Amino acid sequence: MKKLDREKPSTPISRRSFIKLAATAGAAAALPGCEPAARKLIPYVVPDENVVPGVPSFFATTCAECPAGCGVVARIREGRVVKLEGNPADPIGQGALCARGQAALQGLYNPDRLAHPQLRGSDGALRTVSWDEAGKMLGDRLTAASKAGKDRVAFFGSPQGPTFQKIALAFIGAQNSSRAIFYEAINQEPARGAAKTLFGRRDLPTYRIDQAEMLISFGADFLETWQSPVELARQYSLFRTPQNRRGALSIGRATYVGPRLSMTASKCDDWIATAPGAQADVAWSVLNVLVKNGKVSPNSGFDLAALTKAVANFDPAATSARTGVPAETITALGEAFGKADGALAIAGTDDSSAHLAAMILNSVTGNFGKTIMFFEGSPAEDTSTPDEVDAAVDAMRGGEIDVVFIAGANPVFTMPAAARIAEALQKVPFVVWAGGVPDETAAMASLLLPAHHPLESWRDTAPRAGVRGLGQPVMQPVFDSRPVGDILLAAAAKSSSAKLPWTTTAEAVKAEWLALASKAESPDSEDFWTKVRREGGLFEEQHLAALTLDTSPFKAAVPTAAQMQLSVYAYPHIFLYDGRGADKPWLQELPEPVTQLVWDSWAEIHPETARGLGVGKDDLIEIKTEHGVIEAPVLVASTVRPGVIAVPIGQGHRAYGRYAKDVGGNAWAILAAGATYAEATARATGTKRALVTPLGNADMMGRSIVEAMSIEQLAAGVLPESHEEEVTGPYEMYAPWKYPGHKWGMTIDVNACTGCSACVTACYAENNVPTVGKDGVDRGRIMSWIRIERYFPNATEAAEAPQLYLAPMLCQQCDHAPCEPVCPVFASYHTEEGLNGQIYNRCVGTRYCENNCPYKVRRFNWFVPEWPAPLNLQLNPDVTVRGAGVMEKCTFCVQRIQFAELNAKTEDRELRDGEIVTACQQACPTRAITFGDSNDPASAMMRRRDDNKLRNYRALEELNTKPAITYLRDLYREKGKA
Amino acid sequence: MAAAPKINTEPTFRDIDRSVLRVMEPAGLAYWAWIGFCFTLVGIGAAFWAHQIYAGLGVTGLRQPVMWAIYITNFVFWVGIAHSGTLISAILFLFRTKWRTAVYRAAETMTIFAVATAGLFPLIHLGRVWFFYWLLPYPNERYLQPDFRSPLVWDAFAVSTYLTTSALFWTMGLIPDIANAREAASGWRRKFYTVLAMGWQGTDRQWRHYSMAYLLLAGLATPLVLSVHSVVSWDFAMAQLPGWHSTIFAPYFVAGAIFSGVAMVVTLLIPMRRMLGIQDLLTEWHFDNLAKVILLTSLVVTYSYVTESFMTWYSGDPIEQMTFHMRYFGPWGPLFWMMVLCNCLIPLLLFSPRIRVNLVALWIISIFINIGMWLERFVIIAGSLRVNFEPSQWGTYHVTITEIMITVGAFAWFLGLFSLFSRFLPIISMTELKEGIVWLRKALKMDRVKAA
Amino acid sequence: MSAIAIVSSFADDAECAHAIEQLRVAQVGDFNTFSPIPSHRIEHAIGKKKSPVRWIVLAGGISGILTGLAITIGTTYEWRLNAGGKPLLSWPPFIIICFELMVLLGGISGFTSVLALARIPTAEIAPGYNGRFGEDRFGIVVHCDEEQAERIESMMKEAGAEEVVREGV
Amino acid sequence: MSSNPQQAHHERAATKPRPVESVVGNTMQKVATAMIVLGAAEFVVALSRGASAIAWQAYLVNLLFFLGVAQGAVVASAAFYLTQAKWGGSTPYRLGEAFAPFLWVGFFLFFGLYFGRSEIFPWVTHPIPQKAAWLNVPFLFARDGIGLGVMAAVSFAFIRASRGDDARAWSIATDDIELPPPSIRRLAPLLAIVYAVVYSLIAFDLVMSLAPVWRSTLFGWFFFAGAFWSGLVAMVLVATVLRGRLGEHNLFTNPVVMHDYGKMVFAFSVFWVYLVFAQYIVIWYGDLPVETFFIVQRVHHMPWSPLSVACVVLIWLIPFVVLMSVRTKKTPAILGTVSALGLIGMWLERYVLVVPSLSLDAIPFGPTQFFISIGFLGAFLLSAVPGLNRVAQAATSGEPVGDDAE
Repeated sequence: MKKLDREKPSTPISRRSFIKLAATAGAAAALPGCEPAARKLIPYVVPDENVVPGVPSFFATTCAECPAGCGVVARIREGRVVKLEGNPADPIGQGALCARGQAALQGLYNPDRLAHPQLRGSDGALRTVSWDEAGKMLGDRLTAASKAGKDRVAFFGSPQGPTFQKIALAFIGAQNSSRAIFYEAINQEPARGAAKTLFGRRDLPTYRIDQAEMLISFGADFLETWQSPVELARQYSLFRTPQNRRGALSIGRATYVGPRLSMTASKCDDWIATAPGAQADVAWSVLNVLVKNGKVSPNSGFDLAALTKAVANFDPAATSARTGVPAETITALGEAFGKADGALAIAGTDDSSAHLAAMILNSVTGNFGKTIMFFEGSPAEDTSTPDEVDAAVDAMRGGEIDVVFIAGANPVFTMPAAARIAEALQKVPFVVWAGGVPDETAAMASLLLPAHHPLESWRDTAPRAGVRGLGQPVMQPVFDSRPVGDILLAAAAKSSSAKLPWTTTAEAVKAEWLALASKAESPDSEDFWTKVRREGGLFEEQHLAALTLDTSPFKAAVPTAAQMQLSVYAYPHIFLYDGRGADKPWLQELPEPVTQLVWDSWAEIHPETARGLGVGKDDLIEIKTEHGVIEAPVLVASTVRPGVIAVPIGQGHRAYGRYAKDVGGNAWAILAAGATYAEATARATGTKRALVTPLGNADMMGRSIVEAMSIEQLAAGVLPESHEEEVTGPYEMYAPWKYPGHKWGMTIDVNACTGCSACVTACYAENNVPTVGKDGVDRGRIMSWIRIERYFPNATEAAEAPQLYLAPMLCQQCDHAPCEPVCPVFASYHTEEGLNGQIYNRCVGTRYCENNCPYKVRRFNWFVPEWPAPLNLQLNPDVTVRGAGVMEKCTFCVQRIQFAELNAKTEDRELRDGEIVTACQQACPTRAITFGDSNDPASAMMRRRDDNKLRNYRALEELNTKPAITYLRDLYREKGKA
Repeated sequence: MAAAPKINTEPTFRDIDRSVLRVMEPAGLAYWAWIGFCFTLVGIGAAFWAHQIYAGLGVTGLRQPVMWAIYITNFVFWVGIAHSGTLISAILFLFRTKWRTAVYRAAETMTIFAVATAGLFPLIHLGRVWFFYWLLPYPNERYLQPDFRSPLVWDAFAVSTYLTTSALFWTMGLIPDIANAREAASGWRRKFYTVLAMGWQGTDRQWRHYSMAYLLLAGLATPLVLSVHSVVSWDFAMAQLPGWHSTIFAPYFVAGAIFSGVAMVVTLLIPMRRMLGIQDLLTEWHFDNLAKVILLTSLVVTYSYVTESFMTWYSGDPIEQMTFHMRYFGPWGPLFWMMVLCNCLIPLLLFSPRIRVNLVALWIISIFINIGMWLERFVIIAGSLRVNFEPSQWGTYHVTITEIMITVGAFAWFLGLFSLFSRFLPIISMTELKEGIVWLRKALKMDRVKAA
Repeated sequence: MSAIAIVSSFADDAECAHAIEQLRVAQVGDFNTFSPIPSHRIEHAIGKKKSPVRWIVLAGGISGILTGLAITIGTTYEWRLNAGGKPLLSWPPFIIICFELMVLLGGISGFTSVLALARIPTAEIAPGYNGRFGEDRFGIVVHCDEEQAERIESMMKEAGAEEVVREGV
Repeated sequence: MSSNPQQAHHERAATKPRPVESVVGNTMQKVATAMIVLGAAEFVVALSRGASAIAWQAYLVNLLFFLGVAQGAVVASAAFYLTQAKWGGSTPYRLGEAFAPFLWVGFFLFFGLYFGRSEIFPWVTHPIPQKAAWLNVPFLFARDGIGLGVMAAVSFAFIRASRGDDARAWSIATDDIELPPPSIRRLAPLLAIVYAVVYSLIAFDLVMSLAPVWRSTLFGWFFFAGAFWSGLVAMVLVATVLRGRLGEHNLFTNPVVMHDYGKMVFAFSVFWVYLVFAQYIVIWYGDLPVETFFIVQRVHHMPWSPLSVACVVLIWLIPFVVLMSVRTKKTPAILGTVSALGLIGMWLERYVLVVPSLSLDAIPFGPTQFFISIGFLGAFLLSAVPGLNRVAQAATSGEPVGDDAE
């Protein structure tokens, strides 16, 4: 610890240095991290040698918010983690981190986390018990259970990485049982199933969208929640970047087939609206077209006859008749797919038939190894199969289980009603729950144990072949909690005589990794250990696996989806995922990109259907399937196919802390096991619940806020014509100001922006932006400094415009800022470096600046902002917390600029381009945002402008505000062009 | 020749003094009840303000993007009310208009209290009112000064100048009259007036300097009136916001101010002359002339509405056109049309001389105008903010109880102060009325003017 | 000085003025007048120069403008802050400030100069003052000695004085 | 004064105007005619020499200016009635109405613009779709033609009433608070209202539309306030000139009258600069290109900026500084000079408003424009002759003057 202490960071920015740093810090935290100590604030009278006040340190770790397993770097100030950012060394996140990943902080500091072990008395009331008491009781119960017979103890939890799984298995083994269930509500079982049928392997392929020229997504929201959104978004942005393909400047062509215009769909060229479940039909039909057109590559190893037979009843016409998708659309799709030099089809539905079709599409067009690949030594499957899960649940229901230990999963919430898990758990005499914020499952547990947040514990991930992420504690525990692994090991040790390989998680993880060391043939294991902690994992070369095709599936014809009058389609909320995001105010207040709704769940219904049902906006309707019933307010929108009610998954908690409890309805409750849709009936309840959105008007009215041009125009080098009357001759009222030093500016590529809102969350975290709650948003007091503008193209543009206009809107730092001169007290003024400064403690709150801001990006503190403890521990010490009556706004993260300039000064050198990275820029998965010095033509930011001259535009330029932000126009493909 | 409206030329100087001084005799219970009522409301308003300061502006209905609404509307409304006072007392004085003499004291008093009321609102609407003095330049160790480029600073200067100057003007006018009151009064009142009269005796030396200074103050007050409401209008016109940014605002707001102000004078005087029994001093003739001023300014205001609308249409600028479209046909359209009715159509009745001298009709019309002019400011201020450059940020505003109670309190504050004054100081200038009478008698070819 | 004050009251400023002219012709004693309203006739009759108040107000106004220039330009250069790219010396706004200050100081100087020149506030009551003079009578008080008294009294009566009273001082 | 005023009125009313003995007659008529010929000739030459653009600019500028003067003066006369001005007997009214005949001249000259439309209106050659509904040749000439026609008609109706015995009698009946005769009470306000409307139209159509992108809501107001002032100073100039030529017993020798004129010149010049400032500061602050370019190109841009400054100096600064004191107001020589300069300033203002839109980088002032202006001046003077004689007569008729002055 002391040894490593010397490698103190100089600057957090350059990748190499902070990874180095991550290691030191990691090591530093190693010890305090794993002992179950109560929260300690560091007293500076006895300084901790790892903590220099005012200087941040960085820890590399991994994200546990979804199975994608992105690498994370945690920024620590004075012993508290204040921000999470992507780990550049990690091939998955590549330095970016989605909104959910960043919001993990609010899980860590959640005020509703379980503070002490609690035991449920016979009266059902909970009482706090000591760890010893809890441990003893658990031990006794386990001993009893394992004595009672085989398989009477079960572990039920999310797969928390290979090492943890080993621990869990060891624990279960020690209990004379084999029931270890690793459960993910949102899993890839159908995909695995397809892989199994076709290639006899259950692992997931790796995709390379950026290697493709054409992409068809059969309902896979790969920019939101499907598999690895950050990684895929990055690939997609490259795929959509204009480049020369066969002599012509073009962008990748993407088509989305599914019931709802998701954010992902909105970034595709075309959205083919199908009923849920009909995607497979279309997929097979596309394959049919390929087969007909003889596009099946001879060396793909398929038996053409079988194939032809398999797709026989998927002639476009037939499919069209079933799905309502025009035959010519399907044909065109098939032809394009066949022609494309590099194509990729992916499926995100719950029926493996679609996955199979997609995989065959990729296979017959010879795209395996190019746009989609299986690698050697892919990690063993991590989740249990549905059958295993069902078996376990049945066992519980059958009273065959005495003790079930639940950790990291919330089956009562996420398991479809069909599984009747609640009923099953009631049959289990002793349910142990270990976790953070007590959820629906905890409500049924007899013993509640506060578990470490992933950011407090040692862990590892194996998202895919060649990628092992190493998670290390980034700070001392906030509450009196313990790592789940330690609890299991301790319990096992108490309850059985079985010899356990390790006693703590920390030990286990280290042991596992040192074992890897030998594979990684690094002689000195300690060096290796330091290296992997520094880089946040082990990232190795990957080797293509040899695939053996099994063509048996084509013996039988493929079934087609049933027709439904009215169906409900449940999709994971981009921010709440399977529901685990709901306890984080940042995520609750983040407008869902397409609907722009917050703090609620809703029923998205097409105007026609709504008319049919006789319901309108905000009408609370009851949606009923054979599995269950939920209520949701209606959102009438043409972003969903007629006959479909789209409902987001993730809300509707009845526990899970103050932010999640009683918000919206739980979509899981109306689904069959493993299904994403069901036939439904809907009726108006007669009551209303206003859906809340910060959005005023959805029509941009042709104003130059978000601009787009077609790739054809770009190729031809012509600008979209403007309707503005031209002013001829001189018109500048004032002489331009000089900016001798730096002049900060930003370039934002609207084409790259997907709307994922990672930038927004990053801004909340970095700048201590408060959340205001549902009512606050409703009263127009949302505080976000940066927002995602969402506009629907109006009728006249619709034919030629992108599906949606999406672009980040933040303070434009105008040179002729209308907000500045109207401030009577110079609280708003222009700095020598071209920033639109806002001096909080000078502001008297006249609010004239906001009145005069054309972009409406200033935010007023209507009340004193509040962060219920310990959420306040997350506050960034570098940024003032604003009080009531003060105007605030984006400052291009002036604190980061200062920090970098200071470093440059102390190191007596010029500031390097790219040394300053704003929070929003850092978070962006698609690198849509570039920040830099506009006085330096060589800066990446300026080069990006110059390289895309034709796409440059400034928001509301006609107002002559001279923004420091230049946008690059969104690109779309003129309809009907291949 | 046309018959002019009735003028009372009977009163002698003594009658004038009598009828004016009679008003100042000790008041009855009803009066004190009224005063009590007013200041209770003021108290309630103050309480709500206190809570707003404590809790934050969130207790108002203000929001993104409607950052200004009722408070600023009240501010502009009251500043506007103030203007007629100075117009009548200063500008008409320069024009040597005779009918002003009987009404100017009341009008000027209204000015003082209207400005005093208006002045509250910029404070009330501040996010951090305890730092209001940062808007004024004062030496401080941080060398921080206001930005003189900000319209709000011009406002601070203009309004405080206006308050000071008109207060001085008003005080000067009062001195000789108070001296009169001193002679008439007895007991503590006599002492009271003796102090206020500052030993005025109407000697030639006093009159000589007095008249000159009075003339000059009038000369200063005249451009001041133009400037003050122009500056107020520039609080909006300086912005780029469609619906605010318009060159016509300055003269248009000045006209509107005088329009609403004179209407308010009428609203106050018609009942007052009855209650205070000064009908023989405030005659049809006076109201006829006030009505003419209302009519003129109403026409100017109408001209401005039309020009603005035309120019928006002519400009072909879709953003500006959208703002005006929403102003006419948006959810707040009814407010706009109500405003047109009150400010443009109803005043046209005043073309009829008969209505001009029908005090009941005139009074009702003046009420409509007060409402209409308040609505005008609201439509311009809040209405334009609702619909801005950034459609995604449009949002509507709903008033809250806090704003209502503070507004009510402010109206009570004004009425209370005005009522107090009307009983304790001469509500009509005896001196000038005497001068006026002298002139009238001459004008009407009465035999050699005898004061008695 | 003189022992007697002759107080004569008139109902009309014309007569009063006439009397004053005669007094000035006759060059007897010194006198001052009281009147309920400012009267040009009387002022003419007395024939003093125009009041210097106007110069004081002018001075006040000019000093106001200068103050305005001083604070606007001064504070701007104290901290050369860029607000919205507007020039440091933004004349249009500065003109407004200067104008307001001109009016302010002009007005204040006007008011104060009246107080100073008209000798108010004052506690002393000029000899011969009478409430009626504030109401509806114009009065002339002549200070003279015994022998002139008769003559002046008759002069006043001829001029149309309603009553002439002799007051010892 | 007479013991029985009523009777006195009738006596005065009875005295009919004596036949015009040319106080300002023959010589002026000759000179004026000569000027017209000069101007017309130069205009024709210019057109034939292909300098038509310059010729038409001059034509427009002068049309705007002289129409403004003539109309402004009539409106001033109406304004006197509305404020029941009695300080000059009937003379100020006659003086205001003196230039009226030019209204008809101007009315016809306006249609002359039709032949120069493509030289003057950029939107004729490059039509603007958004504004086509308003900016199209037939509609423009129709509405403005009708406007000017109505304007002239109302003006003459008003003048007839004003020259009537009642009005005259009222105007010279001193010490009277009776209202003017009914015809006047109807026509004077009507005239004022029509003036505001029509001259706003003229401002938008004949000045603003030359820079079709530009707009300023105050512009119409600014334009007719300027015209009003130009009419006023023209009257004052004439008054100061006539003063010397009408023998010692004419109204204009009365310092009180001069003082009143002086006050008006002073007041409305201040009002003009107020309107200038009101527009300038809003546009300066707003910083919107569609507005700023018009100002920038005139005020900040060579070669025009000196001319713009000159306008402010001539129309505001000089009158303001000079006429501040009572004495100067009462000194005809000074008052006259100020007015003359004011007139020049006003002409310059119209010039600066119009021409830069058509020629940004050079001041195309040469003999052509000079002589055309001369021609217009000639026409103006010629049409003013009979009116001026009426003035002379009224001024010398020894009417009593209201004593409410001072």
